[in-house]
Amino acid sequence: MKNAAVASLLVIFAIPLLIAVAELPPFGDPDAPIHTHISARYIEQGVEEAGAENLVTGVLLNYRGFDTFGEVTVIFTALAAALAVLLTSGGVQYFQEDRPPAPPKGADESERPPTPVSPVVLFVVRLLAPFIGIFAAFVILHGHVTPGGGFQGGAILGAMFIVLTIVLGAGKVRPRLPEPLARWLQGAAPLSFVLIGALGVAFTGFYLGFPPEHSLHLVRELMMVVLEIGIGVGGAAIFARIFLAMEAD
Amino acid sequence: MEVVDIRPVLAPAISLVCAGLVFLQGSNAFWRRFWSLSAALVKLVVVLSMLPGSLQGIVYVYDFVEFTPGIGLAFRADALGMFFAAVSSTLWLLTTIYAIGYMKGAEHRVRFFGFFALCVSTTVGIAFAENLLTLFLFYEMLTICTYPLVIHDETPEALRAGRKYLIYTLTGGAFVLVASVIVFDASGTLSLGQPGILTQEMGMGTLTVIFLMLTVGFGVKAAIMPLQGWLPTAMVAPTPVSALLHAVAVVKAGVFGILRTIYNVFGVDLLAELGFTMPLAWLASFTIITASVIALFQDNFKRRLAYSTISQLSYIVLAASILTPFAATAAIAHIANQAFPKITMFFAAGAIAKKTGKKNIRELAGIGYKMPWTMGAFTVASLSFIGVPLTAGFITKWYMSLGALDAGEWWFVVVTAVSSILNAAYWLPIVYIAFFKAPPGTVMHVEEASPTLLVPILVCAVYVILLGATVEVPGMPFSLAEAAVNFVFGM
Amino acid sequence: MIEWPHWMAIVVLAPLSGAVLTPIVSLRDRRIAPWFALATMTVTSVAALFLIMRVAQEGPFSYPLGAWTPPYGIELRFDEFSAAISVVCLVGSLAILCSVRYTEWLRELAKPRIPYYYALMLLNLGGMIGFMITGDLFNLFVFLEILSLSGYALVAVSGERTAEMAAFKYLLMGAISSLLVLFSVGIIFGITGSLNMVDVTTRLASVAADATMPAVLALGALTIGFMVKAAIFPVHVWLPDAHAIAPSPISAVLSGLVVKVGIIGMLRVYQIYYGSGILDLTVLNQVLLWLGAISIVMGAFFAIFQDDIKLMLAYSTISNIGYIVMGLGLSTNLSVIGGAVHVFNHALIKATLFLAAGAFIYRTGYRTLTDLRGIGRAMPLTSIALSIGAVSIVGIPPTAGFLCKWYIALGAFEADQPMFGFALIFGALFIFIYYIRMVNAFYFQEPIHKEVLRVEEAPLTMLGPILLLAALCLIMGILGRIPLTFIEPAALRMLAPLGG
Amino acid sequence: MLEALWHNIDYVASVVLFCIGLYILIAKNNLIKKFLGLNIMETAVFAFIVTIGVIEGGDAPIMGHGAQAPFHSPIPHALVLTGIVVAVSTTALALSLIIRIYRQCGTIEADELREME
Amino acid sequence: MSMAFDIFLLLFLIGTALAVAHSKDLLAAAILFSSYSLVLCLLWQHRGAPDVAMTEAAVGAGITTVLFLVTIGRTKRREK
Repeated sequence: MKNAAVASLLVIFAIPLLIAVAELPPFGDPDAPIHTHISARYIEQGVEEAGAENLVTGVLLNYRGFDTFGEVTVIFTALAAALAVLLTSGGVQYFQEDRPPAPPKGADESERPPTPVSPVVLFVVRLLAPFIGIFAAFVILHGHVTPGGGFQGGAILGAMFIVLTIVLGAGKVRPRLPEPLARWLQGAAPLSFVLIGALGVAFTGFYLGFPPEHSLHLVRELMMVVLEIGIGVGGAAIFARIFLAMEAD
Repeated sequence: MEVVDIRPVLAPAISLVCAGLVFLQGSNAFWRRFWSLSAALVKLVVVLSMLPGSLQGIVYVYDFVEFTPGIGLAFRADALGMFFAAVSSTLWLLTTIYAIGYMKGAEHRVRFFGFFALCVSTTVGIAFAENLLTLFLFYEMLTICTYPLVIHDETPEALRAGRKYLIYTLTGGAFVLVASVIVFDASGTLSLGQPGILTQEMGMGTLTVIFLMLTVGFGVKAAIMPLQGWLPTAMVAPTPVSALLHAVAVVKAGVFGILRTIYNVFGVDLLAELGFTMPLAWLASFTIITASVIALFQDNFKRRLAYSTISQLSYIVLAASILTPFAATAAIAHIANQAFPKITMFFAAGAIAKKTGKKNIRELAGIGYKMPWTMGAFTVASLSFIGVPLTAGFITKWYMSLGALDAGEWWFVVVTAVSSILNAAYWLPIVYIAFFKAPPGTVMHVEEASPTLLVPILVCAVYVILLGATVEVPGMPFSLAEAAVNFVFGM
Repeated sequence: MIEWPHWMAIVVLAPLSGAVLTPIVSLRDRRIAPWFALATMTVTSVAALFLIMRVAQEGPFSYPLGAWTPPYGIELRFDEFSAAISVVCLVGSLAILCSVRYTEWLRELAKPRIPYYYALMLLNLGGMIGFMITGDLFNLFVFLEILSLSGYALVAVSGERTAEMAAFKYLLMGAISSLLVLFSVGIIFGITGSLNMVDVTTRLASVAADATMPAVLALGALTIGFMVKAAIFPVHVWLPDAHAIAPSPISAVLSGLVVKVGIIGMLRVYQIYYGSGILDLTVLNQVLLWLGAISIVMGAFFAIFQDDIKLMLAYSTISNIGYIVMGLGLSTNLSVIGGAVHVFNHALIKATLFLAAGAFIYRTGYRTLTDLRGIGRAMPLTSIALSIGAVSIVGIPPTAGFLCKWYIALGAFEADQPMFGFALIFGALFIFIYYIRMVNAFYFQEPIHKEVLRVEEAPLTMLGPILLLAALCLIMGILGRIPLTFIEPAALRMLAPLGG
Repeated sequence: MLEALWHNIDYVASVVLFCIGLYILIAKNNLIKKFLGLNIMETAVFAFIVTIGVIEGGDAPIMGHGAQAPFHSPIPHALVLTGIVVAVSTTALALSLIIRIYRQCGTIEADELREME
Repeated sequence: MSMAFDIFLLLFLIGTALAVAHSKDLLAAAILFSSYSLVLCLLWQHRGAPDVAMTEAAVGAGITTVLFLVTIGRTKRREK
């Protein structure tokens, strides 16, 4: 009864939405404002100006680099938030002094024997892991030419880590990511933005600027690659940390 | 002539500092008394030091702080304000002396004296407020400062009375604020320094709303019927507080606000054109008569006093609504002429209650023999309310009748006469019971109140006679009232 | 020095990068975290100061990121409304300072969270700063997400069961509102092809003149989205729990600053829509007026019946946001100025109140008025600060709250909506009553718990900020004209297309 | 209007998905389910934004060999990329909270939680 | 571009979304959501947005689903 009421309300709610979208520029219309205004310039001059054949990467890193800085900060926020919610002295912890006086029930999940995994899965995962890693690296590094980039690669890398954790057990994987290293890695993406952005001030006079001159295109390329690596590694570390924190609770 | 002078700020500030010192050092009886008394004295001196200047027509002004053009806190000691301030600060001194005697051995004395000082501070602030905003601010502060005094005993009854008091007066304050906003929106100023800041062009609707809101806002404290509900219940407070509430600070603040509304916000000319004051005059007349009739049936001494207060306050409102110079003189002079007799009575009632524990009138038989001075002073005050010549009350009634006749509203004279009869009907029985209806065998066995109680009573009684008998009472010259009237009527 | 353009970037980057570095620098010793955060906020405050001085001198200015001329890149744009970052810096820094002792209060189990607590605090503040100075719609959304996510987590950081439930409620509503904002950014982008606010304003008038329905939908979605963030009736339901249960320094930040994000967001929406003139906003204004009035009365009404001091303050926030929204809805010069300045003043006042209430809770462990009776004698300075805050929030001259409310009320009469002037003033009356109740309990009622009388005054890191804020409440009251004249050009510019 | 809607079928699908998501969010009691609903709403908005950038007969905005005009607008793609990351961030936090709530209350049904308050 | 294929994808999306709403088993709902994401990524690839499609596949279908699964593992599998 309640559900039906909600559903019928939503149908009423949908009507103004539909009316509004009907007035939007028609689907695929090449004369729509969206194609004639800013995009037009990006498509025309984007490759030279922004220095990436993949225009999406160009937009992400160059034209709207600040958005991307914000975006990596958002994932960092998610990590900080998840840790601030989940961390307890009994849960994810690495330092001796943090141990609680008496461990709570079901504590130290990392020493729990991993769920029995079928040998086939184990084998396949172990076999595939290096390939996934290489693929992730390719996606990250080649993002300005082909589809992909730091986020996608980072997510793949993070996924690889997660799969390994599931299969091998958190106890085995966690020591590979010691706390000091993890804290640097989780901040890699915003920090690389801050550094590269500051470099941009030197080149263009404004934060996050990339040298537009053709003579410096190698520098530009390098800056972008550093950013992509920062995003990728940082993203992977954050996804992995979130997963570990949730898994360990 | 306007002179920039710090004294209009100083006067309220002294009591403020005194309150602070009392809160800080008040647990020590000596310092508490010392600060209270010396502050009262210093303040009286400060206020009186402005008197000679005021009499020569000098107006002391001081802009304390201005937030934006036209909105700020500013002080201005004009004739009307000076009159009110002089009454309050004189009575504060007397009440402080009385309270020291009365509160001996009571609880929460620090709080009591601290807020007592704050109350007077705010009252003088109201007197010297240069604009509606300052007036409103002190008006609200007064509410807050008297609240702890009303609930002093912290009995459930007192707390209930306190809540009722807060609800009534805060709501009233909100009306004043709304009206201030509208006034500012209409005229661009809030100043009370001119004889009227509103003009006819602002539209009948706006003017009506402003008048209604200001009258209701101030009328709550002035206890015009039907807004009087809080006053009788607030009688649970200790007697000095009742005296302060009902004779000096709170109710007078309301009345003073109405005077400011009539004389300085609207101006008599505009009001005469608009004719708003006639309904107010009728309401006041109704209050005078009804409250007197109710007072007739009260047996509790303080309750009878309370209803008498309601009735007397409306005299001021009535006189002010008549809008003639004579009536205006009566209105202003009655601030003092009502305060002194009323405070005498409260002091007497308090002294009796303190001494004998008797709170009802019929228990008072023979008290006149035991406390002759107290009851003598009481008798003088009663005579004043009845309007016997040579007492303060007579002056008011005389001038008001003159004013009413000037305006051709003779029926207000009738109201005055009826009220006098009613006053006689409820005050004289007390005098009669006290002196003549002694139970057989009463001996003259004087147990007079202690000097700290008695001296203020007698001083007040003397003032009652002085106010009626001479024109230039020290500290409260009649000519000051006349100066205020001249300013208001542009004479 | 003032002219140096990069302050604009630093003011956002400093807190955000500081947040990333906080867990790193506190690897060895957690106790470093607050001081590092404070140092970061100091840098931010310096930058903010220069920016505000510059805007006061030369009016709005912009900073093209990546040297792209707008609208091709992202532009940071600093106008008078952006000056709200000043209170973000101030209140934020003071809240961090207060947290130094407050985090000791976290349960032992939650101690490892401390570095992330400060990181989130910095993210929250940095997100707000970014939100207030960005000139790009999508960037606005990104910063909105940073500050919202960190806000949800900060509510839950204490690890109490109720806190986590409140945080989830907050998150659920906040996520929907963010989504609505994103949706309308998408629509606006769809009909104008641009994301830069200035550019959108001009293009809405020219390119999208016939697409009014999408524009209406975008306006509605943006308004609802920001209304959730600002906690206006009827979408206020998340606020009382979240603000009451969060640790007090967080409550100060959430109640003083984060809800204002919704207001700043609405101001931006108004700037765009008034500037383009594509729609007649009378209906929206009327709706806002009513909702504002209901919020005022309802918030104040519920506050009266609360015994929990922080819950009472939370409801009073709803009421005060109602004032601001009413000021916007009236859309007269005076009311908008009053509303915009109340954004500043309310932040100061509410921070004073929450921090002082926090100090009580920290010292006594009690949080209801009944339990805290008599605390005024034990912690006199904190109580005085709280009383000053109470007087200010009611709006009694000469404290900070007065002038704004005066302006808004004046605007109501100017706009011929006297009804709302009444609602405003009688709302203030309600508020007055409950603060009287509070002061009464602190000073005059007999304590229920005798140990309340024996607690010490708040520690210095709490007392200092509290007293500073209380002093500011008074100073801002007396110097109230300065912010009013400061914000005036922005309000006039915003309303200029109305022909007023 | 119906014709316009038929032509803009992607928009319509977005609206429908949005409403389904909202329905799950409001009507379902389980917190995880609610968040699945929110995710569906988010993807609906992303789909909407991607659709805005489509150009008839266009190509992906990647200027490699063999790429030819017209190209889809790259901006919506960048926006949605950011949006997806934001969405996963929100989800991560929400799920962390859900885990904590379950640990403390033993349930994640909204009505049972409300009773516990 | 074939309109029919588009409509098929869109209908599939709506179908999976409804299935998510209907399913009482949270694990099934999460997996359905994952497939929903994958189909969406197919649609986006078809709409010429390979970057978005890739992100949705990795983040939306991958990471999000894993997080949901972990959460379901830590809480309860069945909805009441």
